[in-house]
Formats: sequence, structure tokens, C-alpha cells
Amino acid sequence: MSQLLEVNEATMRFGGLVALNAVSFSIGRGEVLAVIGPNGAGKSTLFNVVTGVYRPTSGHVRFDGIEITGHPSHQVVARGVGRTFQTSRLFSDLSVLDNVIIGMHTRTKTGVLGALFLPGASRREMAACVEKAELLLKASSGELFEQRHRPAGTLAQADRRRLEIARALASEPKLLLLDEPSVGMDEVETDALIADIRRLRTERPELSVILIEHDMRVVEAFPDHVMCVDYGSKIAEGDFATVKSDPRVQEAYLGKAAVHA
Amino acid sequence: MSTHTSAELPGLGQAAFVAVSIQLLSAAFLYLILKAEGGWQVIGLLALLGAGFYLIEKRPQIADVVTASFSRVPVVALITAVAVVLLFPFAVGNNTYVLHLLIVAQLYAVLALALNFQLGSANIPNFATGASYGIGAYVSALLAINFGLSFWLTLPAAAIAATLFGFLIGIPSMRTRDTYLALVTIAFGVVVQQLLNNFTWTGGPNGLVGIPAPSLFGHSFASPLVVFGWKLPSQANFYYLSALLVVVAIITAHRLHSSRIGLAWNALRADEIAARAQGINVAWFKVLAFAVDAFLAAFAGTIYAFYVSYISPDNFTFLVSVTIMTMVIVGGMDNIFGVIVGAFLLTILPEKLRAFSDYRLLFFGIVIIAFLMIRPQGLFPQRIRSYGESR
Amino acid sequence: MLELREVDTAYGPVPMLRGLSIKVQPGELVCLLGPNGAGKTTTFMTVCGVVRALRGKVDVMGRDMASLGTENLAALGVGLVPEGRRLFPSLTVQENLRLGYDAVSGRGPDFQPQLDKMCDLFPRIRERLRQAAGTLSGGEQAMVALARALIGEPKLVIMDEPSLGLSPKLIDEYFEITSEVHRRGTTILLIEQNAEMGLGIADRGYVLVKGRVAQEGPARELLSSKAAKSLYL
Amino acid sequence: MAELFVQQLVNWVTLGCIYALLAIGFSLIFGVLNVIHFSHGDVAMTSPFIALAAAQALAIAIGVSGPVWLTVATCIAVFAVGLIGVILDKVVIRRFRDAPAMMALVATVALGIVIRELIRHLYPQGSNPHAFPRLASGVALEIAGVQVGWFTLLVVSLTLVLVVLLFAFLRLTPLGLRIRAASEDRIVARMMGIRDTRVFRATFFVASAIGAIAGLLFASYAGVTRFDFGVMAGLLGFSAAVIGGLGSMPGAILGGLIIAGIEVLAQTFVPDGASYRLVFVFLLVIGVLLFRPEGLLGRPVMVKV
Repeated sequence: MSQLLEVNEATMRFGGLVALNAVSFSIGRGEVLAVIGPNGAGKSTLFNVVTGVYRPTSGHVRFDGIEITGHPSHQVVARGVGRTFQTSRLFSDLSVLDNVIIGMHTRTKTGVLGALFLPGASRREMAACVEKAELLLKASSGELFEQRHRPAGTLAQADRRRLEIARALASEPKLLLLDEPSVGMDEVETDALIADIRRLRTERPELSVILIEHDMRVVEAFPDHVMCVDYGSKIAEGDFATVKSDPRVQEAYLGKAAVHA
Repeated sequence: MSTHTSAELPGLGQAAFVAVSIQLLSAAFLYLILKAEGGWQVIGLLALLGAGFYLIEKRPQIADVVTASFSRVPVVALITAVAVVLLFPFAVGNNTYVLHLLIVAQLYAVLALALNFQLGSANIPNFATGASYGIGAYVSALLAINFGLSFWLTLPAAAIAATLFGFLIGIPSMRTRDTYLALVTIAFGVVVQQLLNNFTWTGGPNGLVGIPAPSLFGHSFASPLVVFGWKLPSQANFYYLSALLVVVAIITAHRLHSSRIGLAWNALRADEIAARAQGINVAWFKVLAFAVDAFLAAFAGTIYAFYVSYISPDNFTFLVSVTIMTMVIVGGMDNIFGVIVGAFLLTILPEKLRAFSDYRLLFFGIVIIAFLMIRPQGLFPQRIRSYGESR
Repeated sequence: MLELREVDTAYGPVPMLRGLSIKVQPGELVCLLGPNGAGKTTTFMTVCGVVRALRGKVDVMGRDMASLGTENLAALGVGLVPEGRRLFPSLTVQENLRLGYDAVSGRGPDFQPQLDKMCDLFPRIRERLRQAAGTLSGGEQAMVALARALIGEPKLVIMDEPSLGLSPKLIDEYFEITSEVHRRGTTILLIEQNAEMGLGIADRGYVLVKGRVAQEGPARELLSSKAAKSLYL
Repeated sequence: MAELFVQQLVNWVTLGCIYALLAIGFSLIFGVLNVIHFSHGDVAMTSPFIALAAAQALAIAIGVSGPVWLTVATCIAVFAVGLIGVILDKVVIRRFRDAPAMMALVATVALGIVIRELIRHLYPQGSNPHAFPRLASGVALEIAGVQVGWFTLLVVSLTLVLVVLLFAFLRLTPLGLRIRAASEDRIVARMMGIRDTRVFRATFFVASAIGAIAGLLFASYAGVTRFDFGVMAGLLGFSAAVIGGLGSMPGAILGGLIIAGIEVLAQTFVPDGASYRLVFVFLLVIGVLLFRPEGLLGRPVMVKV
């Protein structure tokens, strides 16, 4: 069976710095892959290579059977890759609802001429977007839905994260990339996040998710497929228990002495 | 930024009353300031305006009630607006100077709305709107003078030419940003203005003279307009024409703003990288903003050329572009109503400050700086989209 | 020498610190540990006065940071090593060090002897003095950043993730120097992700989770308690 | 042919030096504050007026005139313009440091209007052009049959001296070091005990004073000064700074020479080139920015994801 995303020997160099060193991995439909590794290990670079923000120095990215290496981001999104950012990047001066509707950009098609001369069609398109966006928000959290007319910049942290995920889902992705969704959350919020991702998995069994995480509680919740990178290279892969007990992983996180202590 | 609170909806009658009286008051204010002579009258009226804004700032509920009223009785508001615009020249009477001011203000309102697509919606600098305006004016004037083309045919031709120019100056926006992009647009503006100034077929610094007045159904726009026995000066023709253009510009702005195009522009204004991650082709939408800006500006240019029947490169300088930019910033970025108010205010004010004879430009400069320091969000800040909240 | 009491800070609407309290006594080497996103760099920026506390009190060298600007810290004898070194890339190494020296000792006369001292402490720096700091390797930059903080002989040094991006060998070297500086009497607050290295040289430690202290105690205890381990894996 | 060539070379060097001095101010201010001070050209062009006024005042007050006292008057002007720069920074420009680039740009354009209008109103008959004396006259030497005036030598040597002094100031003095540090990383500069306000004050003084010298030379070159010369001086100086790469001193000098070069080339080789010179200059600006958006010697801007 063909995988949804296959990354083959992806290498990314910035000047002399090797941010990614021949990393290969793949993820199938409906799977969750957790990527762990110390700070600066190259995890975010990996996302940027997959989503076309960077063109890898060498290596290939295949998505849904098509080579997408170096395709511009907006085309990658249109093919079905949604993402969130480590530092939440909402459109903070727009309403919550607008944020989600912008997420549907690749699923709508009115152009300038259409907007000007077929206002009815444009209005219907927007109305459909509003309806869909409201459903998405309702599904995400009633609290967020209630705040849908507020500027996104005024939301609390947990709601921001939910909104970012809802916005990514609005593009009807086949693959969702979450970059450290638990940053800045306390325990309660983190639990809610885990619940959110679980719910997402039952609602959309076909959706694949790649998760960059530092909070091991989140990783533990999705333990089947974990990959650890350090210094730009993949150093371990497998289920969480295997990766966790891998001496190289322990070393990467804790240093040599602690592992043998 | 206003957050949405639709707690208490005004009753129909109350809403209609508020909407109608607000519009009549605004029209009266406009009338007074247009008619004002002598500096103290102008200053008094400005103080009144300032007090109004202070009140709205202190009590935001007032603004909420007003907007709620307008959206409650849109038809009543629309009819009042149309009536005010149609009847205004009758109130002004034979004062051609006031009519002239109104025409210029309306053309600037169109220019400001054009620039607003870029500066307001997408936050892309453009110091070349004056050049697009000039290209519109020159293309239509040349076609009319040299080929005898009618005004109504030069209008689309000028728009197409300017749009192509818009695409051209938009291309660098894919690679440059902020300050650097601003300089590219300044450079384009200077190049266009200098070329108009130097080519012989554009009349060089002397410009083009003798642009024929348009006519419609046998009625020449150079002759007085007679309605039900009322005789209005010939300027009234252009007043109604430019008013019509403002309406077209508003509809264009509104339709784009409320479509996915406007949202995409807003998205790349807020965060370009996040916009790209939503599948927005950022480069294309930037170029598009330039093209739409130039397209609308060309219409204003054409009407201007046929109105004054004489154009020269001096009408389309860097300073004109800066003025348009200031109108958008002072009125309120990405707020259609605000931008129009900004255009009217900044067209009429310097004229009225002739009362201070020579000091008006100085005053103008100081007002702009003070404005940017005290109220950088503009008179009417952008609003959150509402999507027919009655549901 | 340094105390945070019940400090809250936020980046815009994102809360970063939630009632954080830590304390560094004169002569101590205190390690503040935590995973990514726990609020380590925010703590550093709050101590420096770059980020203002929304609630609570930040005292550095007996002064309240609420009224003390960042630019006044150095003169009180505080050396700072920000995250990612942040050298001035087009300035030479010597110029970077000069700024660090002037900052703490107010353009005193002893720059040259101090410079020699730093070159003895970090032998790699010596032949790089005239080179633009931006052209150095990551390891060398880390050393210069530390030297820049130390050269004015500050009483308190605050370091934010100095080991980030260094190779294991360099990390060892780096922490050895840090430990040495501490032994000579400098108070140090070391903000680190690397638990073993950080706690290995520290007197006391705090474990920072989600913007507040989850655990604190003598470094040895923390290291053996498995608490640090469970924090990451 | 050789004569023409040398003559144009002389023109190019003279003009290039003046533009370079203007560009340095733009670049310096941008480097430190990250703000485009669009009215820098207008600030610079106040200096001929202040010099004229100072010369007159000297003549009336102590009854002295002549070349020596003209020199004193120009020195007064340079110093005064430096102070004007500091005041403008404090009152207006600094407030736009953290505002969107667009706001700062429009505000300083408006500031330019204010400065020009102030000259017009405060200076007697300010709307009219005023003759400005050559700061040096006479023929200094002859190259290939072309007479090179003392003025050209003055411009070139003054530029060289100023550039050397500026470099020495930035490289060798503690204040220069602080300015360079603050322009690279403001937050860390503060951690190093560097006070923003002092750095800004020094930067504006130096940039405006150098601009003032450029303004004096420009007026002297043209033989005349007018209240609105600042617009073009500003546009050309800004363009030179951007072509060279904002924030880079060698870039500013290079940009000034390139812009002057295009102007001179257009005037020499293109029929009617004198009237098209600005077209060529700004087409070049567009071209450079298209292919090297960060300017010729600027550092590329990395967008962090």
C-alpha cells in the first residue's frame, strides 16, 4: 500500500549549517506520527521542507503519489497539507470566523471578475464558507464558536491553538502538521489538546497527523509511531516505548552521564 | 477595533430616524464647510468635528447604535443617501467653486478607494497611484484629441492601459518589500511623470489642451444642466458623473472586500507566511492589488481630464500620490466609509485654509504628522466583518 | 542577588510565566531547567527587563526591575549571555568584548589585561580577535558570548541556553569553564535544557514546567530523583 | 573627445560626491533606527539658507564679510542643521521607530513639507531662488585641456576627509562602536549598557551635519538654492542609499557615484538626455531593486518561519 507522505533522504543546508541530514520517513493514511528531539534539532525545518517553505538541498518529498519537492507552499496546501505554526500565527486583526474562512482559500474559487460581476455567486460562496466555518468552530469548541466575531488576537491561548487547528482543517487536508501545539499551555490545557486530537482522529479516520512535540504527555497519548531527530538526523523510530528506551535518544535529551546513572 | 455586540437592536422607526438624521446632519455639515468663508468659521466647524470624534471615542456605544441603525433599515438609508447626493447641487445653486470642490473631492475619493485595496486591505505601499491616475488621464485625452474617440470609449481604454501599468509595477512586489518596494513605486511614479513631461506627443510640460467635453444622448457636458426648469451650472454634469464613479468604486470595493479576494488580501497583510500556509498565492494577490488600484485610478483620471479639459504632468506628481496615501491613512485603512471621509476632508481642508493664505501647506503637513502620532488607526478604524448577523 | 516573586508575563495574549518564583543567593550557581516552551527564555528576558512582568516582583542586585531599564543592569555588575549568543555579527571579536567590558566597568582602564585574561580562559579566541564575530563557528561564538559577559568581572552572570547547538565535546568544555568561573566567586544563573550538564555543575536547581516551578532543590538530589528525567522522557 | 571625457569625469566626481554625502545620512539613520527619514534631503537643504542668514547676521552685527566669514557662516550652518536633526528625531521621527514602515515614510514625507514651508515663510522672500556663492572659485589645474576648478577639488577632498572621519568615528571611538552595536541588535546593545537615546542623538547629529555639508556643496554647485531643492536631493540621496544597500556606508558612497554616473552619462550620450536624466536614474533604481532587492552591498534579509 502506498504511503500518503514519503520523505526520502531530505537534506537541508543553510550555508555551512546542516539543518537536516538525509532524513527519510513516511506516514500512511490515518496515522499519527510524533516527531521529538531537542531544541534546534531540525524538526521545524522538516515541516518547512514538507510544506514547500524551503526547497530541500537534496532529497525528495512525495505526497499522495505525486512528487512535490520544492513546490510553492500554496500549491502544497491545495494538494492537502495543512499546518499550524510553533508560534501561533493567526490573522490577529481579523475575526475568528474570517480566520477559518481564509483557511478555505484553496477550496473556493471566485476571482476578481467573478466577485465584481457575479456578486450573487460570490455571496453564496461566502455564505457556504460561513456555514462550514461555523460547523468547524462548533465542533472544535462551543466556547470558540461563541467568540467567532471577536478578533482572533484577543483569544486566550487554548482557543488560539484550537482556532489554528480549525483553520488548518478548513482546507480539508489529508495531512495535518502540528508544530508544538502544546507550547505555552498548562496541564489542563494540554489535556484538552490531547482530547481534541483524539476527537479529530475519530471524526476523521482518514486524516494523517504529524506532530512535533516536546511535551511527552502528548507524545505518550499517541505512542504508535514516534521519530526522534537530533542534529538534523533521524536517530530513532518506532513506538514510544522503543524510542524512549533507545540509548541514543536518552543521550540526546539528558546527556551521557544521566543515562548511565 | 470594535468587537461585535448586538445586544439591543434599535426599533425600526428609531433606526430610520437615526439613519436619516445622521445623513442629513452630515450633508448639512458638508454644506456648511463648503460654504464657510474666513478662517474662524472653518476652525469652528473643525472643532465641532473634533468634538464629535472625541464623543464617539469616549462613548463607543454611539457608533454601535448608528451602525446598527443603518444595517436595520438599509433601504431607507440608501434612499436618503441617493436623495442627498442628487439634491446637493440644487442646494449649492450657482456656486461653481463649491461644485468644483465636490467634483475634485469625489475623484480623490475614488483614488483613495483604489489605493485602499493595496494600502488598506493588503498593506502594500504604493507611491505611484498618481502615475496610474495620470496614465488614465493621458491615454483618454490622447485618444480623444488625436482619434476623436468619444469619452465613453476612452474610459475602458484608459482603464486597460492603466491596469497593464499596474501589473508592471506590481511585478517587483514579488521580490521586494516595505521600504524597498516603496522606493520601487516612487521610482515608477517619477519615471512616468518625467516621461509625460518630456515626450513631445504628450505636450511636454505644457500638457494637453482642448480635451473635448463628453456628451450623453446629445447633451454636452459643457452646457448647463436643466432639470424640471432648474438650471444647474455645467459643473453639475461632472458632479453627477463623478458621483456615479464613486458609487461604482464603492460597489467594487465592497464586492472585493466581502469576497475571498478581500480576505486573502487581509490575510497577507496580517501575516504573509501564515497566508501562504493557507494556500494563498501571495505573489499573485500582491500584483492583483496593484492592478485593481491602477484600474480604478484610471477612471478618475479620465473624468478629470475631460472635466478640466486641460492636463499637465504637474497634476500627477509624487506629492499627489502622497496626498492620496494620506487620505487613506487619515480616513482609516480598509474602511470604505473612512477612506471617503478622509478624501473629502483632505481635499476640502486645504482649499478652505486658503483663508490662511500661504500657511495651508504647512498646516497640512503638521496635521498629517500629528494625526499619525495621535491616531494612527485613522478616523474610522477597520471593522470586523459581520456576515448578516441577524440569524 | 536575584529574586523573582510570583511573576506573570505574557507575549501578547500568550501567557508565558505563571507565578514564577526563583531566588539566587550570592555565590551560588543555580540552574533553571525546563523543556522547550516552559518559559526559560521568557524568564531571562524578564530578568533583563526586556519583557515586563505583568504581576509580581523582579529584583536584581537589590533593584526593582519595574523601574530599572535593561541598559542599567550591566553597570550594577550583571553579565548577560542571551539565547543564541547574539553577538554583534559585523563587529570584530575584540569590539564585542570591548562593549562587554565597558558595559560592566564603565570604560575602565584595564581592558587590555582583562582581554588577555579572557584569551587565556578561551585560547581559541586569541587568534580571532580581529575577525568579524559573524564569521566565527558556532562554538567560537558561544565562547565569545561568554567572554563578553565575563570580561567586566560581573558579580552575577545570567546565561540563557548556552549549550544549544554545540557539539558534545564543546558542551563539556563550556561547562567546565562555567564551573571554573563559579569557583572563582561569580554568582551564576544558568538557564538550560540539558539537565545532566546543567545540574552537574550547579549548587541548586529549579525545574520549570509550563511557566512555573515544578520542582526545586539541591542539584544532586534533582539529578538523582529521576524527576528531571521524567520531565523529558 | 578626450576633453569631453575628462570634463564629464569631473562633473561625475563632483556630483557623485555630493550624492554620496546625502546617501550616507539616509543609510546611517536607517541603520540605527530602522526608519526611513524621508525628509533628510529637506533637512540637508536648510543649510544653505542658514549659512546665508548667518553670513548676513555676521555682516550686520559685527560688520564683517568676505570668504573667511562665509566659512564661519557655513560652519554655523552645519552645526545648526545637526541640532535640527537631533530635535526632529526627538519630536517626530523616534516615535515612528516601532510603527509600520509605511507610517514612518508618510510621516517623514509630511515632515519634509513642513520643513520646506518653514523655510519659505521664515526666510525673507523664501519662495524665490537665492543666489549661493561658490565656496571656492578659480582654476586649480588643467587635465587634458580641461580646467578643473578649486571647487571640484574642495568637493572631492571634503568628501574624502568626511568619509575618513566618519569611518574613524564609527570604528575607533567608543560612541561609534556603540552606534554600530545598536544598529545591529538593539536589545543586546541595551544589555551591554548602551543607552538608545544617546545613540540616536549622536546618529542624527552626525547624519544631519554631513547632510548639511552636502546641501551647502549642492547649492554652491548649482550657484543657487531654493526652498524645494530638498525634494530631489532627498529622492536622489535615498535612491543612492537604497541602491548601495541601506545601512551600508560603502554602499551609500557607491550608490551616490552610480546615480551621478547615470545622470552624467545620460546628459552626454543621449540626445536631450538632460531632461531624461531622472528617467534613467529611476529606471536604474527599479532594475537594481528587482535583481538585488537588498541593494548592491546590503545584507540579504532572511524571513524567519
